[in-house]
Amino acid sequence: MKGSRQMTDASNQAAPAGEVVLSLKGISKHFGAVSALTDIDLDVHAGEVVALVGDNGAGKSTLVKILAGVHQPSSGEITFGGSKVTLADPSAALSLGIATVFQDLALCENLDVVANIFLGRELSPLKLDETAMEVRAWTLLNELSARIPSVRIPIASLSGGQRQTVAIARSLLLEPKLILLDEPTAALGVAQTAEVLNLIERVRDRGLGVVMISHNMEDVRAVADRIVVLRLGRNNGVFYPDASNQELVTAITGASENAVSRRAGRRQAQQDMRQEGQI
Amino acid sequence: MKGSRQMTDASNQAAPAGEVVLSLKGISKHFGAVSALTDIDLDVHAGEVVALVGDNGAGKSTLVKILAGVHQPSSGEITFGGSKVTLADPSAALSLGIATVFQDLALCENLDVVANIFLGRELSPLKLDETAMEVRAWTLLNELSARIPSVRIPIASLSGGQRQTVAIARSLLLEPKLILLDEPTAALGVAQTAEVLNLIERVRDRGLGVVMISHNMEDVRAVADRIVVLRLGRNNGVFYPDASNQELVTAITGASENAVSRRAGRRQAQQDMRQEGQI
Amino acid sequence: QSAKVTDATVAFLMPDQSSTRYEEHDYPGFEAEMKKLCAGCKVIYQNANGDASRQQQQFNSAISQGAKAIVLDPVDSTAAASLVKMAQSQGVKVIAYDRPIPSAAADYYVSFNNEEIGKMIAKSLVDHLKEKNVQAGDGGLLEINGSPTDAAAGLIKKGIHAGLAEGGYPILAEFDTPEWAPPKAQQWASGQITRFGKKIIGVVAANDGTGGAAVAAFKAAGIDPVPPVTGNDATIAGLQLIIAGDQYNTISKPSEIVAAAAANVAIQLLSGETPKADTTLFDTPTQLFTPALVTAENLKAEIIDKTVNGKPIQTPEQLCTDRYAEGCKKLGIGS
Amino acid sequence: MTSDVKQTATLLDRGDVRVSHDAGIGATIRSSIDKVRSGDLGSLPVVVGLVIIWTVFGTLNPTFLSSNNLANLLFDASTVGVISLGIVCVLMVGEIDLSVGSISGFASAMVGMLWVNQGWPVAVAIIAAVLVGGLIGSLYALLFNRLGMPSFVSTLAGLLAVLGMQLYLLGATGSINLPYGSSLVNFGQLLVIPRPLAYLCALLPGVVMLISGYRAAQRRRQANLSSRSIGALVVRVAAITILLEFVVFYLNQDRGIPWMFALFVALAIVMNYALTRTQWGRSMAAVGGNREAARRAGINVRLIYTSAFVLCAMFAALGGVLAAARLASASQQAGTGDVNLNAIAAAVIGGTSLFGGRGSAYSALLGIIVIQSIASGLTMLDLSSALRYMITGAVLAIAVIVDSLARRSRVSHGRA
Amino acid sequence: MTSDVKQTATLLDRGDVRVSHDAGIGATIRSSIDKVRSGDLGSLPVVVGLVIIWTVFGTLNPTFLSSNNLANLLFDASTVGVISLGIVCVLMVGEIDLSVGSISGFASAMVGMLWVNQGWPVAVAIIAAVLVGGLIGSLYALLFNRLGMPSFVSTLAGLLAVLGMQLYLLGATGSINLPYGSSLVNFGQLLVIPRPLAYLCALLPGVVMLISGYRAAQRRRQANLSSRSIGALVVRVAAITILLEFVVFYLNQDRGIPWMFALFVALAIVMNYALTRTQWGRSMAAVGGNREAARRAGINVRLIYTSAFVLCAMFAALGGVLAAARLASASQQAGTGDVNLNAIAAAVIGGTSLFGGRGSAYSALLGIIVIQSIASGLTMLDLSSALRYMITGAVLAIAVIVDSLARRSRVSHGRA
Ligand SMILES: Nc1ncnc2c1ncn2[C@@H]1O[C@H](COP(=O)(O)OP(=O)(O)OP(=O)(O)O)[C@@H](O)[C@H]1O
Ligand SMILES: Nc1ncnc2c1ncn2[C@@H]1O[C@H](COP(=O)(O)OP(=O)(O)OP(=O)(O)O)[C@@H](O)[C@H]1O
Ligand SMILES: [Mg+2]
Ligand SMILES: [Mg+2]
Repeated sequence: MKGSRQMTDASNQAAPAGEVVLSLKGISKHFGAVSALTDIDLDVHAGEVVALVGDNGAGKSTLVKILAGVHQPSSGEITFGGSKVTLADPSAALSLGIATVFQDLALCENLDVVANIFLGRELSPLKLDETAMEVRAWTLLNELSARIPSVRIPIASLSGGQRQTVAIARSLLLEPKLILLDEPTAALGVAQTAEVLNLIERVRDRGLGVVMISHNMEDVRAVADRIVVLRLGRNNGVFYPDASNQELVTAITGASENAVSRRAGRRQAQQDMRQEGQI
Repeated sequence: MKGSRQMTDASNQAAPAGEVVLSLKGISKHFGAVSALTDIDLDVHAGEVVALVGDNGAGKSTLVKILAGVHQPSSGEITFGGSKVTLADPSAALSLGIATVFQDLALCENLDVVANIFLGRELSPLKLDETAMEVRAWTLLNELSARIPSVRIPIASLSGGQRQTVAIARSLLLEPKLILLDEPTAALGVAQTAEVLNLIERVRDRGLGVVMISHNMEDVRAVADRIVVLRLGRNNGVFYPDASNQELVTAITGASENAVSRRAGRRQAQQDMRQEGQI
Repeated sequence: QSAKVTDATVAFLMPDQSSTRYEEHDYPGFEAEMKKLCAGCKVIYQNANGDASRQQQQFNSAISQGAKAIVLDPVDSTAAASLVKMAQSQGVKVIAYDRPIPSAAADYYVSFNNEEIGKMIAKSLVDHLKEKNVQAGDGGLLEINGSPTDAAAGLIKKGIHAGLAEGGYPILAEFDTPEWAPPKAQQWASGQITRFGKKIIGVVAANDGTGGAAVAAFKAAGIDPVPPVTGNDATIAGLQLIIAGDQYNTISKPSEIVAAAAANVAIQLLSGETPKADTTLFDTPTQLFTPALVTAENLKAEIIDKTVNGKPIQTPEQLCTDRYAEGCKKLGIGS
Repeated sequence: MTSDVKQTATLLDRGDVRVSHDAGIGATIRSSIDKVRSGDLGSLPVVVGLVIIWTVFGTLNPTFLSSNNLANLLFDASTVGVISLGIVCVLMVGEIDLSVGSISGFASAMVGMLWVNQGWPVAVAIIAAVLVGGLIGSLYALLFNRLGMPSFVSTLAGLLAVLGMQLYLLGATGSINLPYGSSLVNFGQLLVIPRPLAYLCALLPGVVMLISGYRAAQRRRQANLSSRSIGALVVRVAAITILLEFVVFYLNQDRGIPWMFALFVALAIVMNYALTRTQWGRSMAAVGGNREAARRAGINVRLIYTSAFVLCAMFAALGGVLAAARLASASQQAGTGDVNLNAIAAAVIGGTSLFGGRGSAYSALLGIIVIQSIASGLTMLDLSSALRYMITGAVLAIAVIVDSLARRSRVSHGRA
Repeated sequence: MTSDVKQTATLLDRGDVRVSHDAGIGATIRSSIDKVRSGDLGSLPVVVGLVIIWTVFGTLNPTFLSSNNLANLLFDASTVGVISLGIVCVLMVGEIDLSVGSISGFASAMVGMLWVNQGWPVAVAIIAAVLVGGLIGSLYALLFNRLGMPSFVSTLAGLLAVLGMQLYLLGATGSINLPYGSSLVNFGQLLVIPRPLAYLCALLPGVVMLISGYRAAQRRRQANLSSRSIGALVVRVAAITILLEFVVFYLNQDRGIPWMFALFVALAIVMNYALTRTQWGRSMAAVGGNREAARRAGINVRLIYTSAFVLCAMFAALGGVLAAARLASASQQAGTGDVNLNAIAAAVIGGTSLFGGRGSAYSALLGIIVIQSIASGLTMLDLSSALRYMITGAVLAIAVIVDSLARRSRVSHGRA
C-alpha cells in the first residue's frame, strides 16, 4: 500500500541523469538475533544525490558500512559500475572508488589532523612530504570553513564539529566515483553545514554519485534528488524533494500519528491559546 | 558594539522567571597555547532554557565540561545555588545536582544499556536489582521513543542515535537542579528529536534550569528562553527566540556575509533563474 | 642378587637447567645402570627447571604413577623435607642425590659434595696463586656465586668462602648471579675490572658459565693474560677454555658414577636390603664421591683417559675442534 | 500504527520486531545450538580445549586421569589460581601487576619468619602477610593515582624490590620449613572435604541456581519482562548437578577434594558475585572499559583502581601462603620463575582481556586448570626439558586456538 | 568581518586568533620555558632521571663515571637495546612479544651451532639466525591475523617453545664458545670507532639537522606556512653538536665508542626515520591508535601487524647474536631471566605506550641506558643480593616518577 502511493509520486519526476553507479538487490544483514537489514534494494546514479533517511536504528549506517566494505552482507548482491562486486574489506571499496564519511568518523585520535586526512594516502610514502600535505590540508579545511586552531595537534583535542570536518576533508582527497556521507552535518555549525551542502552540490555536478544520510529534513530536501526511506531495516518508499515534511515523517516513523505531529499540534494549540490570552 | 545592540534586544523581554541557579563570572580556559574560553559570563535561572550556540570550536563543549567538573577553569568563578563552588571532578558536579549529556556521550561500550543508564547509581549496590533497573530503563527509553532492540546488548552494537538516547536517559535518572545538554539531538531521528524537545519543556516546567547546545536554529528557537552566542571562546551576545535566523547566524559566524547567507543567496538566484527558464 | 625386584617404577627427579649435566650424564648413567640391574623396571625422569613447586608436582606425579623409589636432587634442600615426609608416609623410598636434605632423614644420600666442590676450586686457585708467588697485598679475588635463589649455589658459596679463608687473599667483591645468567656475571665482572683493574689476581666462579663470562669480561677489557678463573661442571665450553689457557680449573664429576650408585641403592632398598654406607650425614646413610679437580695439567688424565662405563668422559673430537686443536696438542690430547 | 510495536508482544523487552526470540525448552535448545554456531559460547571453547588436552594426556598415560593425580592437580592449581583471581581484578581495570610472584614469595617468607621463627600464632602471621601484601598494592595504587605511573613500570620495580625483601627476610636462615602436622601444612597437603559433605556441596550450586532462577523469572514476569522458561532452567540445573556429583564421585574414589581447592573455588565464587552483582564490580568493568566515562558518571575512579591493586596484592599474598603450605616450606625461590606469567596467562586464557573491561573470576579457575593440566600431563611423560618446553608451548597455543576461533566466529556474527 | 582571521596573520597555519605563537630566538627560548612549565618535554624527564642516577652513583663510586666503565655500559646496553627496538614496533601496534628473550637465546644458539660447530661462514650463520627469527615472528602474525589469537598468549607459548628449541640445539654440547679473536667476538667486545671518525660522526646529526631544518623552513615559507626561526635552529644545532662532541671526547679518553653501540644507534635512527617519516610508520601508529579507523582508511592492517611481529622477532634474533658476541659464548641461559622484562621495560620507560599508537625508536635507546646505568651502578657497590634487588626496584621507580610527574603536568595543561 505504501509502495504504490510513492510509485505514483515517482512517476511524475524526471528519471535521474547519469547511468547507474551502484545497485543493491535484496541486501540483508543479521547481527546474531537482530536483523538490521532485510531485503534492501537501492540504485544510485552518476550525478545524483540520494538521501537515505529513517528512524534511529533503521539500518542506515549498517547499509553504508556494507557499501564501504566494513560489514559483509548476510545475503544479497551489489553491482558497482555495471559489474557484480564483493566488498570484502574497506580497501576493496576504496579502490573501486567509494569514499565514505562514517557516522562514528573513524579517526585516529593519537594522530594529528594532517596525518588523519592523508591516512593511507600519504604523499611520497618513503619520505613523507609534510609541507605539501599540510598545505593541502589547510586548503581542504578552509574550503569547509573549518575553525581548527592547528593541523599539528592530535585529533583527540578537537571539538566534535572540528573532527567531523576532518573526516569530510579526508573523503575529498580521493577521486571517487561514489561518496557515502553518514550524517555528515550532524555536529557541524551553520556555516560549515552550508559549505558541506555546497560541496555536495559541486560533487554531484562533477558527475559523482552521492549517498547522504541525515535526520535534518530541510538539508535533505535542499540537496537530494531522491529520498529513500528505511524503516526497521526495510525499504519504506522513495520520495522526491517536493514531498511534504508530513509525508516524509510518516514514512520514517511508520505512522501519521507520531511524536512530531503531536508536538506540532500541541505547539499550535499553545500558540493559539497564548494569542487568545493576549487578545 | 555587538553587545549594545543585543542589550536593547534584551531590554524589551521579560526577565526569566526563577532565581539564578548558576552564574559564571570571567571563566577562561587555556589548553596549552590555545585559549578555548576567554572571560565567559553566563547566568542560568530556574525554569529557564538557555541555548548556547556558536560555531564549531567556539568553546561550547569546553564550557559544559567545566560546569560538569570534567575540566577545571584556568580562571574565573562559578556560583551555583547562591554559593561559590569549585567543581573539582564530575562527582562534585553530580552531587550538586548538575546532570550532563556530553557531546561525546561518554558511555562504556563494553557494558549493556541498563548498566550504562544506571552507571554510578545502581539500585541496591550490594545485590544489584537487575529486574527493577531493566524495567526503569525500558520506561525511560520508551519515553524518548527509542528504538532499541534489547537493553541487554552492549552499547558497542547500538546505532549512533540509539546511543545518544541512552545518554539522555542516563541524565533523567537523577533529580538534578540543572541539566546540561551538549547537542542532545545531533544524532536523533525526527521523532526522537521531538520527544527530547518535549522533554526539555517538561523539565523546564518542573522548575529546573536547562542549558542546551545545538546547531539547529529551529530547535533552539523552539525551546530556548534565551540564546547565548559564543564566538572564538568569547561571549558574543544574548538573543531571544524571536531573533531572526539572519541575526543569529551573523553573531555566530561573526560576519553578516557568510557561507549561510551566500548559499541562501545563490539558491535564491538559481531558483529565480530556473523559474525564468521554465516560464 | 636373587630376591631382587624385577618390575618396579623408579623416579629420577633432577632440579634445574643451569647446566646440561643432568640430561647428558646423570640420567643416562642412571638409566643404563637400571637397565643392567632390573631390565623390567620403569624409570621416570623429570627436571624441575629450578622451581620447587614444580618439583613437588613432579614428585607427587611420580607417586601417582606408582614409583616406589624416588631419586631426588632437590631444588631446595630445606623444602625437600616435605617431600621426604610425604613419600615415607606412603611407603616410598627417597634417595637424596647430589644435594642433601638436612631437615628430614631420607633413606639414603649419594653425592658429590657441593660444599666440597666450592672448597676445592677455591683452594686450588689459592694454591695456584701461592705457587706463582702472588702476595696477599698485591690485590684480591672476585667471587662470582650462583643464583641467590638456588640452594645448591648457597652450598658452593659456603665452600668457596671456606676455601678462600685459608688462603689469606682478600675478596674484593662478590656477586650472586641471578639465574646463573652468564651475561649478568659478565656485566658485573666488567664493572669490577673497571673498579679494581690490575688489583684482580683471580676469580672464583661457581660454574663454567659464569667463569666463561668472567673470562669474556677480561678479554673485552683488553686484559691479557687473563687472571686465573675457576669453574665447575667440566662442560665442553669450560674444558675448551682451559685448553686455550683462558680458564684455570673446573670440576669433573662424572655423574654417571654417582647415578649408577643411586640406581644400585634404589634397587637394594626396593628389594628390602640395606645398602651399606660410608658414613652418616643428617641422620642419613651416605655415600660420598670425591669429584676431580681439573686443570690444564691433569685435563688429559681426568677427562680423556678416564672412562666411565667404558667411554671417556669427553672425546678429543668433541674438545679439540679447530681453534682448540693447537692447545690440545700442547696438552698431548688427541692424535 | 504506532501500535505495531505492541501488536507482536506485550512484554516490555519484546517490542522490537527485528529480534527473533524463543521460549520453552525446545526453543532454548534451538537457540543454544544457534549460539554455538555463531560462536557465542562463553567459556565453552576453553572447556573444549581442556577436554582435548585431557583426552590426549589420558591416552598417553592413563595415570593422568586417575583420581589421585587429579587431586594433586587440584592442590597445585589452587595456589597460583588464587593469585590469578587477583590478576583478574587488575586486568579488569586495564592495569597489570607483574609483582604477584614476588609478593607471594614475600608473603610465604613472612609467614615462615613470623610463625616458625618468631612464634606468632599462625593465623596472625597469615593475616599480617596478607595485610602487608595489601600495603604493597596500595603503594602501587598511590603511584598510579597520584603520579600517573604506569602499573607496568611500578609493579616491575615492585617485582625487584619485593624479591629483595624476600631474600632479605630469608637471608639469615635460607628456607624455613613449616612444621609437619601443623594445621596450615595439613591444609596445604592433606585435608580433603569429608565425602558426604562433598556430595552435599555439589548439590548447592544447582539448588541456588534453581531458587534464584525461579525467583528471578517470577519477578521478571511480574514486571512485564520476558523470562526464561522454568523447564529449561530445570534441565540446566539437572545437568550441572549431575556433572558436579559425578566429579565429586570420581575424585572421592581416591583422596577426595582438597579443602584448599574448595577455598579457591569459594573465593572465585565470591569474586564472581562481587564482579557481576555489585556496584563495585560494575564500576570495575566501567573503569576498565572507559575510564573517562566512568569518571563522568561520578564513579570514584581512584578508589576503584586502589581496590583493584590492593585486592590483587592481597590475593597474591594469600596465594603465597597457600604455596608455602603446599610446599611446607618458605623458600627463597618461592614466587620466582613462572608464577607471574602463569597467573597472568591463566586469567587471559580463561578469557579476561588484557586491555580492561572484560573478564570474569571463573576465567582464573578455568585458565589455571588448563595450565596445570598441561604441566601435570607432561610430568606423566618422560621428556627432555627441551621437548617439555616445546610441547608446553604448543599445547598452550592449541588450548587457546579453540577459543580464538570461536571468538572470530562471534565477531563475524556481530557479537564481539 | 571574516577577515579578522586574516588580519592577524597571512600565514596559512596562523589563522586562529586563539592560539599564541612566537618567533625568533628569544621567543623560542621563552616558549621552551613555557613548555617545560607545562610539562611538554618529550624525553627530557627521563634524561633528568638519568642525570640523577648518574650523579648519585657517580658520587658513591667515581669509577662509575669513568669513561672505561661508560664504554662497558654502552657495550652492554647495545644487546638488549636492539631487542628493545623490536619491542617498540610491537608496542606501537598495541601488541606484545613475550618471547624476545627466547628468540634471542635461540638465535645465539643457532649462530654457535652453525658457525662454530658446523663451520658455516659467520655472516651466513647470522643471516640464517635472523631469518629464522623472522619466521617465528611471521608465525605469531599468522596466529594473530588468521585466528585472532591474542599476542600475549601466542608469544607466551612461543617463549616456551623457542626456549625448548634453544635447549634442544645446545642439548648435546652445552654452551658453545665463540672463538676469541674472531671478527664477531671482537665486534662484541673490543672494536671501537677510530677517534677521528668518532669526532666526525658526532658532527653528522648537527649537519643533517641544519640542512634539513633549513630546507624545511624554506619550503614552508614558500608554501605560506609558519616556519621555525633559523636562529633558533642554529642555536639548537650548536648545542647538540657541542654535547655530542663532548661525549665523544670523554669516551675517547679511554677505549672510545664501541662499534656495537654505533650499530645500535644507527638502527635506532633508521627505525626512527621509518616510524616517523614513512607511510609504513604512519600506518603503524594508526593501527595502534585505532585499528578499525586504520582499516577503514584502506590500510592493510594485517600486513602492518605482520611487519611489526616479524621486525620484532628479527631484532630479537639480532640482539641475541650481539649478546653471544659480547659473551663470546652461546649459552643455555642466554635470553632467559629478565631479558624479556628489560627489553619491554626499556621501551616503556623511554615513553612508548603499552597500549599502542604512541612510541619512538629513541625510547628504546633512552630506556635501556637507564636500565643499564642502574645495573652498572650497582656493580660498583658491594651489596647483598637482597639489597641489590630492592635498590634496583627503587631506582627504577624513581627514574620513572620524574617522567610520570611531567606527564601529569602535561595532562593538566591539556597536552596529553
Ligand atoms: N555490530 C553490531 N552488532 C549488533 N547489532 C548491531 C551492530 N551494528 C548495528 N546493530 C543494530 O542494527 C540496527 C541498525 O543500526 P544502524 O547503525 O544501521 O542504524 P542507523 O539507521 O544508522 O541509526 P542512527 O540514525 O541512529 O544512526 C540497530 O538496531 C543496531 O542495534
Ligand atoms: N583537551 C583539549 N586539548 C586541547 N585543545 C582542546 C581540548 N579540548 C578542546 N580544545 C580546543 O578548544 C576549542 C573549543 O572546543 P569545544 O569542544 O569547546 O568546541 P565546541 O564549541 O563544542 O565545538 P563543536 O560545535 O564543534 O562541538 C577547540 O578549538 C578545540 O581544539
Ligand atoms: Mg547511523
Ligand atoms: Mg562541542
